[in-house]
Amino acid sequence: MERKEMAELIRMMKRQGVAEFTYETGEDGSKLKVRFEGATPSGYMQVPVAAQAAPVAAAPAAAAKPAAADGRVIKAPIVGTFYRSSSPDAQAYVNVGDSVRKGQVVCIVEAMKLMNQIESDVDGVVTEILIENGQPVQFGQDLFRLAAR
Amino acid sequence: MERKEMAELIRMMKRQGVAEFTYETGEDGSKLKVRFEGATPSGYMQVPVAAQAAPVAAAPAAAAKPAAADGRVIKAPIVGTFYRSSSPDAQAYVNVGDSVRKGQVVCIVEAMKLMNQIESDVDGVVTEILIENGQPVQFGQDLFRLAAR
Amino acid sequence: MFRKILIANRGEIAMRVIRACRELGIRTVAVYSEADRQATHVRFADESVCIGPAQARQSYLSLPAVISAADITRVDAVHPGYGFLAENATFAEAVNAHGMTFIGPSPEHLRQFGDKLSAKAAARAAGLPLLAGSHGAVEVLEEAVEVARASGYPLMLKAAAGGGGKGMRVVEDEDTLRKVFAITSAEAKAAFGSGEVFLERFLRAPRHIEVQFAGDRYGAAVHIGERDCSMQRRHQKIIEEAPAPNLDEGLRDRIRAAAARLVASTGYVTVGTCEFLVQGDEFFFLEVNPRIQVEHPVTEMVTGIDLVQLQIRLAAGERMPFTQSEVKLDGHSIEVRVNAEDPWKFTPSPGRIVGYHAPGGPGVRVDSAVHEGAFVQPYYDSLVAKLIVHAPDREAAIRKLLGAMDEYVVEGIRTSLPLQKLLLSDPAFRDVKFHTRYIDEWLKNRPG
Amino acid sequence: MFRKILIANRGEIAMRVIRACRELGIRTVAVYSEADRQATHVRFADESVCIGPAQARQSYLSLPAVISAADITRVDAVHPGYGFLAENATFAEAVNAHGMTFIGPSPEHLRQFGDKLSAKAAARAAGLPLLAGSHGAVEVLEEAVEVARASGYPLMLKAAAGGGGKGMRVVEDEDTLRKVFAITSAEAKAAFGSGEVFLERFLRAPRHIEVQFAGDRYGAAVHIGERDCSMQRRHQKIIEEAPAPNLDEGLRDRIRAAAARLVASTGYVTVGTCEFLVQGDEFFFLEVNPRIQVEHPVTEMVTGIDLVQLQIRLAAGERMPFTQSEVKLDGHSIEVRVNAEDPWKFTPSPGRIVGYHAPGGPGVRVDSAVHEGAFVQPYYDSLVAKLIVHAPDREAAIRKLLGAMDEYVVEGIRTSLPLQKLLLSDPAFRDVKFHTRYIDEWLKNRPG
Repeated sequence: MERKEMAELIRMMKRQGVAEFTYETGEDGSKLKVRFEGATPSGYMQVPVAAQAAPVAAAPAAAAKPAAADGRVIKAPIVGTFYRSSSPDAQAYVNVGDSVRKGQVVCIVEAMKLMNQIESDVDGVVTEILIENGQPVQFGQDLFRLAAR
Repeated sequence: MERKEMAELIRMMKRQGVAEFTYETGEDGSKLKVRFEGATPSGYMQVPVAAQAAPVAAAPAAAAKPAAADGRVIKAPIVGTFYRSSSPDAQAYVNVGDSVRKGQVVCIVEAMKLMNQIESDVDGVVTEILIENGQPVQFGQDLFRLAAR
Repeated sequence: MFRKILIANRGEIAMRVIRACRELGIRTVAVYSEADRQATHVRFADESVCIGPAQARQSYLSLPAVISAADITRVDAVHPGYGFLAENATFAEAVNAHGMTFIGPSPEHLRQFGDKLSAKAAARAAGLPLLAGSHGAVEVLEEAVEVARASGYPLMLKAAAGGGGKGMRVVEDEDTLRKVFAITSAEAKAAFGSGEVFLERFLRAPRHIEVQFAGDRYGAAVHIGERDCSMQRRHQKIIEEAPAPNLDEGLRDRIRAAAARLVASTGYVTVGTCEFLVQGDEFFFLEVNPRIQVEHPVTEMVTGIDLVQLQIRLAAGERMPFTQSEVKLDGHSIEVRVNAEDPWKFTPSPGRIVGYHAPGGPGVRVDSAVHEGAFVQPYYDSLVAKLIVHAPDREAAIRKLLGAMDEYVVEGIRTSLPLQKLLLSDPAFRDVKFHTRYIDEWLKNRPG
Repeated sequence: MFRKILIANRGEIAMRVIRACRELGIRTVAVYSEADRQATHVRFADESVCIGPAQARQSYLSLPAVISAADITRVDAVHPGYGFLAENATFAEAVNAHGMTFIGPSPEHLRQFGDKLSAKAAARAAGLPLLAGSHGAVEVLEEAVEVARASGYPLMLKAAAGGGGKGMRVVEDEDTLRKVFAITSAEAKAAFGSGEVFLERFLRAPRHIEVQFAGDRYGAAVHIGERDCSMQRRHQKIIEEAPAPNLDEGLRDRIRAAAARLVASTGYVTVGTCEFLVQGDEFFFLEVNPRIQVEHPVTEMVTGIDLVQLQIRLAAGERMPFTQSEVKLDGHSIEVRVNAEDPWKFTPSPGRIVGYHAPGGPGVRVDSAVHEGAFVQPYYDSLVAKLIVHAPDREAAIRKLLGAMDEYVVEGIRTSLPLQKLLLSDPAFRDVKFHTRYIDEWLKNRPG
């Protein structure tokens, strides 16, 4: 990544109200990690599009209604690539049979090369993982099926 | 009317199986009356398009069904100009209040300058004449409303 | 110019004439059968008259009904469209006899070109090449055998009064000729009322190329380019294009000039088409269509000339508005006929259209009389719409047409589009390796 | 050439791009909001991705959503259409940063022409005439008064960051200027984030004439004729035509040449439009639209050039496929925008289309993304279709358009068509006696 591109990317993120982000490109193996002043420090990556995902967060719950018959569903709040773990060699956030609490990170959706941690908006037990690791997901697509505990 | 036109008209009528016809034109005041060999002589004008009107004759009865609620209707079996009498100074074939029998001539519809006598296909008493003398009528248009005797 | 025109037709061609009239400032009268009360052409004409029941014989084909409708609406001209009464000389005469103008050639020209033998005589007189053969009725078998010996086999034995591919039989040798001669004549008599037959050279893989032409009352006679309509299923054109692709330029010029010569020598007025068969570097007069044709839009797209407006102007006695050298062709145009029929079995598929999306965008033209909710009647022609594209070249036109066909959604009835999509992608079509029997052979050899 | 393109838009322009791509052999990816799941552009693209909820801010305007959709579908270029992200330099940069091509000018050109003052600076550098005025931000009142004295009244006081008719105020004399200067600046700051204002000469009855242009990476810079878009309601174009009627030929040439000069001097690549105000024999640079415009079809109809295909080719690095002298205009074209709105109150009219019949026939083009049963969303632009006609001359084009509008049936929602029908029949339109404020004045004086 060129210096100019990098600078522009940072300016854009700043404008978007991003607190922290990580950028890796396979092209030249470069990796960029930035945290903006005033952002809450944390031991793990932030959800950089939180500001955009936030108003959408309510959607899965509402949209899940039709699927309510056979359990709750966690939907993708953004479009991107689905990952079950924070990195290729890390453990999956959740597996079938795991209990999940509202607010718990269940997967990553990579969008614009940013790793967005997706939090569950319901409590329950994971009964099915509806998509393969590394596959593209659309906005509103079903990711996990859950049953009430 | 020119000789050539006249000849062609006659040839055409022959081909159409016309028995007898009267042709008048306001243009030059000419009048043409022809009866073909083998045609039934009669004291009044034939219905020249009888061959065409015949298969249609059943239609008014069928089409009249929707109007059946408020009586029977005689519809125009051909498109043309509606006349209540055989000539401007003749009496009207029927008036409101008259009894009409199936097969009785109720009006003329002039088509292709031929005077087509229209016969009623029902019995009844004329309750309403739905169109003014000399006005154009379309195929299937309501002409007379009748009540059962 | 006319003040008001009655359109003695229905469907897309009635809409086409309405559009032309509107642009010429002429009022329109639609006629319709009882089945067509809700039809599109009725909705968009200025006036309309119901002329009879659904059966065409008693409505659109009824001479008294149509003439009476014209009488009561006081029009000053009648446009017959194509089909129905368009080539009926008696109808044209009746229109004229009632003081109105028939928008088409004279009754004499309709008769001249309505009969295969007199049409051929006119073509021969104008110096157009004809297929070798009897050039007239053959009365007896021995005369036929003699003609055949002079022309060579294979030959086509044809009913003089036939048409549309009916009343024709290929004869490969003298034995066969001796066997079928009497039968063919008897069949012709039964089917067309005349037992007259004639013989002509049979071409195994000809292309159908037709030239659009026009003439005025003052002797102008021009051609307006040619169309290739070789893509036929059982003699029914289903894909048409202009100009004819891969045609030797010298041959193209000779074919065009031949058509213009025929117009000039016969004094034909209004628009028409001269059809030819082309094989190798030879071309042969086939017939004249003395009316507007279904496939006229492809010519309009490449020339920018509105043929229906031109037809009306010429019928009204105007002079030809352009000279031969002003007719310029630009780009390539292809039309597919959207027929309401099973694309493989070719059985008609009338019914209600429950889903409809017509393609659009640049270079895409749709001539139709349908819409969502429209009912495709079982009584009439199965042609419900024509999809026409125009692009800078033939390859681009094929791509545009394939895209537009993908966008063309017609639900509730079956259409011919799936067949045409396959044909447009067929290498023989793309490489112009087709002829008038190509589709029939292709269908026969199709797996499944 | 690109293999696959993502179309970051919806509606008729998404369909337009799909059609262009199909003809270029490029696969397409549609993006859509949850509300647009059933939309036409989704049905006809090769692939599609849901990118967010109905609100445009979270879907079509969401930079991360669109870029991610492009990433997961592995496209090699993004077409932004018009509106949404089309002029967003940051978006263009992000597209480029992700290794894809933004189908439009460079981010630098988007910035240069996105800002009124830098756009004017570029125009001045290319020798284009500008309206007299401050030619840059005026900081304080006294400076404004001085500029005004030099330019003369009436003047327009404008927010530098404004647009689409917003942030503008006409100033008739110095007293008024003194009264409104501070307010306008404060309003501009509140509305657009920047309080910068500038002054320029105010034209009472100008025509809006814009020149379509194109540039390639190798220095080619051509104009593709002009359009007249003076028929505006509150600065929104509703009828557009090409070429501009009743324009002095010398003036026409100067305006066209000016636009081409601007392209050459800025090194602009792909297609764009240079907008001018024209009054009497003077013309003045207004702004550049660095994208494809809603009204591009009228130029396509008279030149035969597919502007969207051209845009894609130039973005892919191809050379300009024609020279300036090869750009030829033929006939006249007019477009009306079919907006889903009350034709008199201009309130949006979203909802389900329950009856639909689009016009057809020769010279009629419909660019739309609707059909019977389609739902016109309340979330987005009210433009549902564009009706474009092409005819040999302006009179014929008006007649054709009026006829086509009569055929255009849209039931279930209200459309702007009744207003446009009246305007097309208005003598001022027919006689080209209109200007950019004509419709607003006409509406004000309309009885009832």
